[in-house]
Amino acid sequence: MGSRVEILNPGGYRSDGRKQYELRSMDITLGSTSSSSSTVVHDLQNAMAHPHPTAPDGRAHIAHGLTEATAQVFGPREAQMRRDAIHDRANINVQVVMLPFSGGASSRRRGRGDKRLLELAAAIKSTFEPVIQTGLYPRSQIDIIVEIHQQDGGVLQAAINAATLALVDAGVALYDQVVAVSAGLHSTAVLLDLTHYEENDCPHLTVGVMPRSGKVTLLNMESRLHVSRFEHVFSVACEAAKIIKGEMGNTIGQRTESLVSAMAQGEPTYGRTAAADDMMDEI
Amino acid sequence: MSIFVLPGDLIVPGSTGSKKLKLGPGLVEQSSAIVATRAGTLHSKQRTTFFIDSDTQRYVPASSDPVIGTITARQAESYRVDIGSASPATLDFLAFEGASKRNRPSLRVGSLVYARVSVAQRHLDPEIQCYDATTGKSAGFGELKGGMVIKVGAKTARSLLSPTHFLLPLLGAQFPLEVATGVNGRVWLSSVEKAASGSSTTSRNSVKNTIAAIRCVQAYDEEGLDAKGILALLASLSL
Amino acid sequence: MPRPTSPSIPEKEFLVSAIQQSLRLDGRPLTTLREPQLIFGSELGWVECVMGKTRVLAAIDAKMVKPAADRPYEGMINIHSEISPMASSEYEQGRTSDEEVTITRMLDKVLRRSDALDKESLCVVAGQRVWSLRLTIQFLSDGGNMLDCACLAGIVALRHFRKPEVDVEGEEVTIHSPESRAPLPLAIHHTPICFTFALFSFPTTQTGSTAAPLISTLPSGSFSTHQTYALLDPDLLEETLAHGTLSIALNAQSELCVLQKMGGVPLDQAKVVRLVELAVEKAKELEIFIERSLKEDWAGRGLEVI
Amino acid sequence: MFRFTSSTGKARSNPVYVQGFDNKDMDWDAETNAGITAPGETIVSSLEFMRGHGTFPDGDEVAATVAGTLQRVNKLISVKPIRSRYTPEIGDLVVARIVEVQPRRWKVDANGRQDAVLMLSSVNLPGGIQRRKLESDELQMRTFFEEGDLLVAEVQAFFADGAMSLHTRSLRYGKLRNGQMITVPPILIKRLKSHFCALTCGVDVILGINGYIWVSKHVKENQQVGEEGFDAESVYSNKNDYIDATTRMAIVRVSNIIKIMARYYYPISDIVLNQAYDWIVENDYELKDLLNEDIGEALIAAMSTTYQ
Repeated sequence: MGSRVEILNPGGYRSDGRKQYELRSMDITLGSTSSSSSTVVHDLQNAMAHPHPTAPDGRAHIAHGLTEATAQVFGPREAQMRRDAIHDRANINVQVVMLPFSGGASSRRRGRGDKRLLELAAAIKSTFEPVIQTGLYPRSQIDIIVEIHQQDGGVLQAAINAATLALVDAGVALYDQVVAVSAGLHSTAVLLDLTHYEENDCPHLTVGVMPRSGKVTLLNMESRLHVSRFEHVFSVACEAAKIIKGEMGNTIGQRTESLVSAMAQGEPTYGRTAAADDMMDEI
Repeated sequence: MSIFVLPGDLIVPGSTGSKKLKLGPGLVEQSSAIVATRAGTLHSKQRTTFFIDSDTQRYVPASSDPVIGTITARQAESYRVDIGSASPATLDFLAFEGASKRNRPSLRVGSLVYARVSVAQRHLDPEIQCYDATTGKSAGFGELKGGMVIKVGAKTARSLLSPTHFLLPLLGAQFPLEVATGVNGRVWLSSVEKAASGSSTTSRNSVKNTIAAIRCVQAYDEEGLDAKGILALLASLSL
Repeated sequence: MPRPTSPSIPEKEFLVSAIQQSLRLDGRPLTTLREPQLIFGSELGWVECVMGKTRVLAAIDAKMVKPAADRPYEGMINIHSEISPMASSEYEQGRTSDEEVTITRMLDKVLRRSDALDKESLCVVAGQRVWSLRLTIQFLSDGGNMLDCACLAGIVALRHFRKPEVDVEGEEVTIHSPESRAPLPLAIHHTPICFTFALFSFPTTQTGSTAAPLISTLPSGSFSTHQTYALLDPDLLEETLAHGTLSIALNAQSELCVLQKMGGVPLDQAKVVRLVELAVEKAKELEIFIERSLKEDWAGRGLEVI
Repeated sequence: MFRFTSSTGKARSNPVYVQGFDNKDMDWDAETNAGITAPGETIVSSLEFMRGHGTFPDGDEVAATVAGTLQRVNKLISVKPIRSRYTPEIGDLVVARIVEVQPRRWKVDANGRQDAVLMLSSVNLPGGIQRRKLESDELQMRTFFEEGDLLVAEVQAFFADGAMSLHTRSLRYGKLRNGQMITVPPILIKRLKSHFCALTCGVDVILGINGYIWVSKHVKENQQVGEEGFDAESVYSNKNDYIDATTRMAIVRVSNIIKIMARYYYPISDIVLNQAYDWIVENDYELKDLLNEDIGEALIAAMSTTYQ
């Protein structure tokens, strides 16, 4: 194995220049980027092929450092297979796709039946089932499609955050959001938001927190960690989730703000201020 | 006289004189010989009717069997009920005491019902009803509210149904207990104590008693405990 | 076969009121395992684990193969765990059910990825001949929580298995039969054991009031006012109606190997930590039980030739 | 779409600083934008408010379930989501597409949470309103509507599980021809007196409240349904009439305008469409140029200024 690159150098910096508790930079894009997608021209064969509109109801793209995930939400809409429709609530199904070029261990086969992806999809589904107000949409179906574009550690974290943002963008009623973050341990130092390199060498866990009640809805650890260390890493991760919640909250708030002001332009009663202008070219 | 027979065994009836033999479940006549089609113990009543009592799990509906079923779906005119048979049974909206077009029964998907098999032909979906057709009264049939239902073997279910069996009176002496037994191997037990406050909530000891009753029935079903064994089990439970 | 019907309303209500009074159908306290029973076969590395009505069989066989190019010093272990309709009519042959995905992944993490088995000890001739173990898990009957039962059967099978002794002279590799040389145990670093809790959550307002307890199988709503219960080693009914599960795999040296709470009803941080500590106690007890069972079986074998 | 990086500067900028968990980058905070909500956020801490859509009670607080604007009508608190699927109301005019033909009814996609239902009994039969429903009608339902057909209808009622029941029991409703459909977020469609609009440029537009907009060739008054120039038999014909080039250009121009509006989340109404059309004609932009960004932005800017 090549020369050992230090996870944490004596100066307290990690291999990518971050301090111990620093999160990677987050880049969030809500809504669909392609201009035509929010307006879909219905040509006949397209509609006949699959009657559902091609534009997702909600879309979000999130990047934690180099790890990038995109989530698209279709629905709530008619269940494609009558068998799946549940008489008193919505049926959620989740599909996770790992793009072949996304790097990491995915270069090998990650086909449809790959158990790792099925497990990730099952985790996302059971994470959001108690969070979405499924009772509001009986006999309908909500599809969450998560694509992993790039992998550099924290794949589960990016998938969960992307799914939350896409559901918010789709306007699906949620009791609370779910914010995920990963944390690891290097000898006695707790590290947050690990890269793929750090994940290989340190025991790490991913935590999914519901910010409103502060409760933990998702917890996943696949590496060996002594019980005495666990509590410390676990509590730091839960704290860090608040920061990510802040970032996500910012984006959601600013996005809603810009859409509301865009809508306000059309109303004759409101005058339009210059501020709204530059807000406009942000879209 | 009960001897254990296996499928395919030839049955030679004792001296029955001229009376015609009546063959119950598990026996069939093949070219003037009687052959067993199921493993179990051969029983005979008044030397003329023979049947095989086997401890099957899968229930084959026979008419006028009391059964316990779960409502799985609600259709235009009837409910579909799972009674553990190959195909689900149908329970007509009107098959209740005093039912009419207007006052529909208030059953929901998932409700438990105690009913009687009215139609059970080989090629038809079985039909059940929640009243005794002859008297028109509910005769104990209808929705089973509260309590708990467990699965036991067919033999245990049949023995619980016979009035002379020791188990139910024994349990009844310990605490107030309501029991509904289905030939399809399902037994519903409920020990609702008329708590001092009169409310029929599942108070602490009514849940405890129901669990005790369940464990006794299961012990009898799986280990065949006798009265002494059951009493010993009850004593160990009542801590 | 019609899909197995979901439990009836009385069953749900009864379970809810029983749990709220810390009672279970088989009389166990909320935090007690069903007493596992280990039945060893005549072959070494063949064990059947029985927990209540749940039965899982684990069997190991080994053969000599050429190692993978990128790992010349390491032997291989692969796990076959397909759930057949034998376990329950709910499973179809050939179709991967969700339970099978969870169990297969957990077995992979607990037995393979946790380095419980020292792969390098399986090496015979580096680059040419290594032992390749195949652990087959057969699910005989699903009485709830097949996951824990399968993990226990798997790790005990690994500790029970003996591989033939091998002599290497240059290119010459001779495998000694059990009669001539006593077979050798595998190098097992630690014994990870999996504990699964079924989680239930009811709004606190319900317990006191006379209203029938909340019977929706899937509670949702902000969980700040909910009371949650964790049932260790759930039986079939508890597993079906559970609002979520938490699985903790750790060894007797209280080293966590896998922590898995894949969604479902959320828990407070303190509750998670308490459950982890509870699992540590249980792991120690179970380790003693495994030791004792292996010794008893070994004593009865009389294979010692020396 | 809105692109936000967590901190100023380019993509690889200094990461969010977590030391001590204070976050200096909080340049947008909830207090100053009280009107905006996000799921899971507390709106009101007391229980004396009545709860409307988009909210749920949690302990003694009321929290939002969707991202949107807060609406307070004296005692009633509710949240209007900024983006969501069409939530129907009785009497809404919707454009819809037939998905499936079933015995005595059609399943219809109206951009709702479930497919809507169009009963055979709530459809006008060819040959005018008086015709009684025959047994044979049930057998030849595909002669009326078949999979893929587009129609305009009105929401008549709701089923127990919230699915819409539509009807086309009036002369203005029925099968659509001679045009194309655009889908926009339903929230952009303003509620007008009539959603059948004849634009000055000789194009008819049906603004479905469910976000499906039908842009088609103008039908002269006398040929309109119910007038004497209209033959009742052809009400369900699938044949498009001949459409000359200028009308096609007009239809495409209007469609592109609608697409620009949707992209900039600009509310859509017939007045705005007329003005936008005139503005484009004045600046004689090429048809295809309409879809690139700068012209789109200029159009929206022009529209907003005319409302000053």
